[in-house]
Amino acid sequence: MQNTREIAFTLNGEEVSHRVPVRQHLADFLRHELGLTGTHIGCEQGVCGACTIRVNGRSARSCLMLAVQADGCVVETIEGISQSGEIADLQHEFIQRNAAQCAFCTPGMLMTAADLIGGKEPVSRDAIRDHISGNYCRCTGYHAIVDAIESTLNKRLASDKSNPHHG
Amino acid sequence: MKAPLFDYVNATSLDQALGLLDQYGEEARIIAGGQSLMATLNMRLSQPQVLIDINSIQGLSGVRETRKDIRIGALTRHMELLESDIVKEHLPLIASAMPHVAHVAIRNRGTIGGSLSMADPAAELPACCVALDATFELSSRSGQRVVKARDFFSGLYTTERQDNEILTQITIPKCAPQQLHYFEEINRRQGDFAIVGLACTAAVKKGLMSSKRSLKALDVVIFGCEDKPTRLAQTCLHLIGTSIDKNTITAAKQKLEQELNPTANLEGRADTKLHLATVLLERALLSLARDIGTID
Amino acid sequence: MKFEGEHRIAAAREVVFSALNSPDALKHAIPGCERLVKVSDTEMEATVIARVGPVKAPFSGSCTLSNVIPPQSYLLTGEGKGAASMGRCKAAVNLKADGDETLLTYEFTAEVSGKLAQIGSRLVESSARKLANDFFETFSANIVGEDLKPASAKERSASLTIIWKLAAALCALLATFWYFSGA
Amino acid sequence: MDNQRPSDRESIIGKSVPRSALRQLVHGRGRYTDDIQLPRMLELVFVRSPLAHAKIVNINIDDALRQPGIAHIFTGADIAEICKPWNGEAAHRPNLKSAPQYPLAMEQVTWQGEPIVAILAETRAQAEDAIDHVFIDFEELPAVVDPHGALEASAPLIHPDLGTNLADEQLIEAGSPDEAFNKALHVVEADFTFGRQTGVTLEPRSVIADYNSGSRSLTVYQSHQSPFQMQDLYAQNLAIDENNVRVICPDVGGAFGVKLHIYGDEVAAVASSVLTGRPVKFVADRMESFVSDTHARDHRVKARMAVSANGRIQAFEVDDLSAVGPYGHARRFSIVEGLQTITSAAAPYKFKHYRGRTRIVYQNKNMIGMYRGVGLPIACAVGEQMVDLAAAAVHMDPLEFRRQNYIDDDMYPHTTATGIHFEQLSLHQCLTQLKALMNYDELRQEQQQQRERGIYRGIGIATFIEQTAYGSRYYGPTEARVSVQEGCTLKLEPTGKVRCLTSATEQGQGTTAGIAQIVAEELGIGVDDISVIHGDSGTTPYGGGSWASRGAAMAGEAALKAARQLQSNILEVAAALLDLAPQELTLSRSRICLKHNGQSCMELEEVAKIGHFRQDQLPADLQPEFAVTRSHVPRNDVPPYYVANGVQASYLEVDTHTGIIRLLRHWAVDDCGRILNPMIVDEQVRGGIVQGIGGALLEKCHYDLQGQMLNASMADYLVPMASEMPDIHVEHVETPTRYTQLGAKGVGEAGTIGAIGVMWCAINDALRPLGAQVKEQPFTPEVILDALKQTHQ
Repeated sequence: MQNTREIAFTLNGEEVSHRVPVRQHLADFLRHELGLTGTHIGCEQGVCGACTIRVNGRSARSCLMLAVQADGCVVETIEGISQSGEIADLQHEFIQRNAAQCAFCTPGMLMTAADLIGGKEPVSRDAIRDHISGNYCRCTGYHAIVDAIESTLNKRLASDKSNPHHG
Repeated sequence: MKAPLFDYVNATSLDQALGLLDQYGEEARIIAGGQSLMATLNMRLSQPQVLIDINSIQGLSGVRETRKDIRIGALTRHMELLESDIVKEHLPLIASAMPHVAHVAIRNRGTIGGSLSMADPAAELPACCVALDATFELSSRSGQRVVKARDFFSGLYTTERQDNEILTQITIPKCAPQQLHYFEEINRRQGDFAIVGLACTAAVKKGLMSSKRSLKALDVVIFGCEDKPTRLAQTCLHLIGTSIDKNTITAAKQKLEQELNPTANLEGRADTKLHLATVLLERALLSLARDIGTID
Repeated sequence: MKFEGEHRIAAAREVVFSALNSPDALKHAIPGCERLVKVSDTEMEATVIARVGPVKAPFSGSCTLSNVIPPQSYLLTGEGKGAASMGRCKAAVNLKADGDETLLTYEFTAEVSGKLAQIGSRLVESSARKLANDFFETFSANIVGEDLKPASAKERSASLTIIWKLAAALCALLATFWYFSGA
Repeated sequence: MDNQRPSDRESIIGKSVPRSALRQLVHGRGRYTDDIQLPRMLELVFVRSPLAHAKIVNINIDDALRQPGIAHIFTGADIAEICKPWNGEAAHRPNLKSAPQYPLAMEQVTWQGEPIVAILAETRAQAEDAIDHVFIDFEELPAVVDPHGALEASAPLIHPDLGTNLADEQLIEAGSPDEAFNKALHVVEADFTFGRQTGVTLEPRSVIADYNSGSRSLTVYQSHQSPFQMQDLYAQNLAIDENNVRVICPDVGGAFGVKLHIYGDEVAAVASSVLTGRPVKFVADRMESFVSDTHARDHRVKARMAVSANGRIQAFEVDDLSAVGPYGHARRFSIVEGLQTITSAAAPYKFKHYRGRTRIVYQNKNMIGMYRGVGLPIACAVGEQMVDLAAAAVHMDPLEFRRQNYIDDDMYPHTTATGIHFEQLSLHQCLTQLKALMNYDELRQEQQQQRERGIYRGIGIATFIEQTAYGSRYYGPTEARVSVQEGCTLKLEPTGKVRCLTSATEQGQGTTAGIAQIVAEELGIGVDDISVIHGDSGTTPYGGGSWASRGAAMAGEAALKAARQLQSNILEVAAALLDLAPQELTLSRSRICLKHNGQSCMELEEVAKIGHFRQDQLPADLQPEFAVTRSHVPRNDVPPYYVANGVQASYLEVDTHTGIIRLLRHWAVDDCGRILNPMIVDEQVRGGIVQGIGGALLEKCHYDLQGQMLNASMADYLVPMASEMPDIHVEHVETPTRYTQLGAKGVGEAGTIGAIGVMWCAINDALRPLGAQVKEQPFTPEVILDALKQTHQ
């Protein structure tokens, strides 16, 4: 009765194959089958944003995707983009500014914020707020999170300017 | 909560998907972006026998321009619409509605076809399609048929799509250069479904003198009030041929109150929603009037 | 939730009240009705699979009839159970003769409990209204249709089939509260 | 004792030192309860009551037991065989009535969402599959939902044995309020309705219980604020030797009081492990969180204030009615919101005549407990609204009216007419600082200019107080087995690094970072040389945990005492090695230094090494004590709490056509006593404010007349998201408490306490020229539009 499928996908740069129950959502699969517990579950309705990951380069709610749908995809989680160093500066700013308290939202928040810090233009505080408005944080006042994202982006832009061949 | 048991087929062609639909009938559910369906499954609000995943079907997504129309594949993601230059240029109403559709991660997965098929009465895209007189292409094993958006939405989460059909393409006439539009929704948080929303398009007849400009065409659609997007045909009929001024706006608001019959929910009583709809109508008309220069 | 409705039926009040039908026919008249059994003159049980948009749920219900005053009024009480939810509704139905026609008015109250109540709020009322309205419209049309037919079944006198039809509709209504509020 | 800070280096206390705990958390490498997997673990789900009030006639689990993957199914009776009920009574309040509460419902259900049956299966999905196969027959009973209705003679009794739905009633009277009101020139009156709210911690309540039937020992991993309270409860109610019960709180994803309570479902999960001998996991899903996590507020308040012609508050009266669900929360009670409301409303103001009454009733809705600020947000909102009304009555500027009526700086220590004791507040200084920070006078001009253009903006000011760190004089007489001391164990490791075991728990507040700063300061080492271990009843010293903004004040003081003792022990060893007197030495930069000139004598690491491995080098009678434990209990001769204070201001715009409120700017000047880490305190205040704004504008548990919660999902219960929230400017005043050496008072709830009041004042300030006034919170578009509509009639 338990329908399962074999899937193969790229997870944080590594090829993974696994048999999954088709009814299991991707967040549960990542957390409980693969032990990648950095992806959190806050609502299983797609509202809170705690389970945000990246699928084929775009942020996505892992509670609103079946694990079986990851077949053939490139999936990145907080563990992957932490290990690669992609958001090291953003994480540093989060720590420096205490932009995380209980930090249950933080992995999802960072996955969402990662979209913003790769750009070539400054982003207003309002636009930052809009961009992260699908990620619920109950502890902070969002202020420090906006500060951290803004500061990371500004530092990157400044370093791009001083180092024009860099990007 | 965790989803109930079901089977899953990743369809690789439209024919395969349509064949499965024929086979399973109402026991099958199509999953496109899955941004609403997955939530209903996670809440155990439905238990389909099989999910037919159409994400791998080639040729169902993308925005194309023809001489008169814009053709949008049903599998086109909200984010593609948001970023599309074609949409910005030729479908400005949709371009102004898209930032109101959910949040970035949802837009990355959610599809226009899914949103239209879901037919949430407070969603933006169904209202825009009705306002823009879009047509929907429905495919089944027995071929294709075309349904006007204005006929497609039949009620709460209910459309003219039959169990054996898939919505495959949305065709929307290009916005004429002189065409005007207005979109606004009232909600308490960005990205939420609207308490009340309004989408409208208008065209202006040029008089000999600029002050004589009048409305040649007008389509106002209210959403979030009734069980489907409400086209204010009577209200619009009343306004066409007039130039917009304080008096016509007052009269139009009265017409709206006769024409719109909102249902209460936790976001507001029926009278509150009716009031908010008149506020949006007034704002839309004032904006149009400013665009055509009849009111400063 | 409470609301009212009114339908004009092109048939005499007595005809409307005593209109006959069989449980089988009723079963076909109610969308998603899988089982419909009359357990006594005043009680009926039904199983309905409700479907609204992406939501689909089995629901089993029973209906009781009280305060029957032929040919003018009665009270229907319906109760339904689904997974982790319950529902209950009451419809006070009144028939008023208006020349050759009948004016059917109803006052409908519904209460839902459990998971249903928790998440359906955004749409419960609009769906309930729609279903009540749809039912009475279909019902009116059927009465008129039946009235024109040689009524073999009609001879089974004092049957309260119209009420059963209502009852079944109430079950369906309960069942279709299973909405997802949208995410 | 030497209270001098080492003078040759900068203090770490008071610096914005980043929290080291965040390093793992931002990498997704935290460990929350649901992240833990144990071998043979069963997943538990509950069948919950769909009805608010009903008798349970029959429960049939036969079909459910046959479903795939089902291991066990327990009913209330099964669990009750090994688990005693608990009760929200308080020994010092004999009139407080409360019924015993069992883990799972027994004969009756009393709220929608009450757990009835526990299903244990190999996977959560399988356990959920079986829910549909449990058949329960109910006999529905009329539900008590409305607080006024609960008191009517015809009201059904929720617990017939109690003979009433009235849980408790409390009266406070000071001076001669009747006389003062009769004589007063102006009396302003208002009614207030406060909606029900809930905490919505992003990590749902979670527990894993692992009972070892061989050793009869119980280990529980629980997302909770007080492992010690739960250890005591499991030992007491499940009759397990307390030395064999260990409760571990791993990383906790937000708590706010929600995770302070005793929940039937969590205890049932633990009991299930005892019954089955297997590890059992229960993680509430979001839908059940809404109908089982503790709720808060839900008050109706009437108030009036007498004011003289020259704007002096003469008398004040508050009548509060609150409904708290069907049971009192054991050990915490559910009467506290009401008591806080009548003791703290308008407490910062000087008036002599006062009457306060609170009545607390039971009803068939989810339980009310201690959520952030408890009753203080209500007290603040009522007091500040009345102050605004009084100021308007005498045509005074609301800010100046406050200044004039604040308790004067020379009046401390001061006991208010409402019965609260203030050691020392900084009301005037905070207000002065706020006025400058927000540019008050210019803002009033801007507001006036906007009004002339038909734009309605409001400026709100709200003064708040916050009782923190409740002590044994408060909880002791209740006999509620609530620990109010905190403890700290420090261990100097052989390399000179320090391990700190604190009884404080951490839900993100940064308390443990503050504690590390205290220890670092006293031992002259860096914060990175200290690792803090917390949230483990089996290893850390006994304590209360983190609640009531007490972590830094209480556990911080214990850490300070322990660090000073460890410093003394280290210096004793160093002195012996250096042949000097300990008084001549100090610790700085991980070195032993001469106190008089700072000259370095030896490395701390060297002392640690000798103390651990080369005791042979020490004098024969010297015992190196490199592990010390100290506790802190507030003295019994001082008030049972500290009081922090502050003031907030909000500038907002009301769209009078749609009722939508746009937040423009928000300011806070807060005095939480000694500040350990300003950056942490700032975001604590901001986070509290945003939570309060959520309560003010968005959050409400909607119930129907049958006691059904109608918006029990995250799509429908609106929490504040980033887009609508303003930037929040925070400044501080520091008035350390003299009751401790550290001087910290506490800050966790400050932002939330002031936010509803400040929003209320600002909205009514915006609406005042239109003659409208909102009386019901949350301030939804409909509430605003209705208030405006009334002015047209």
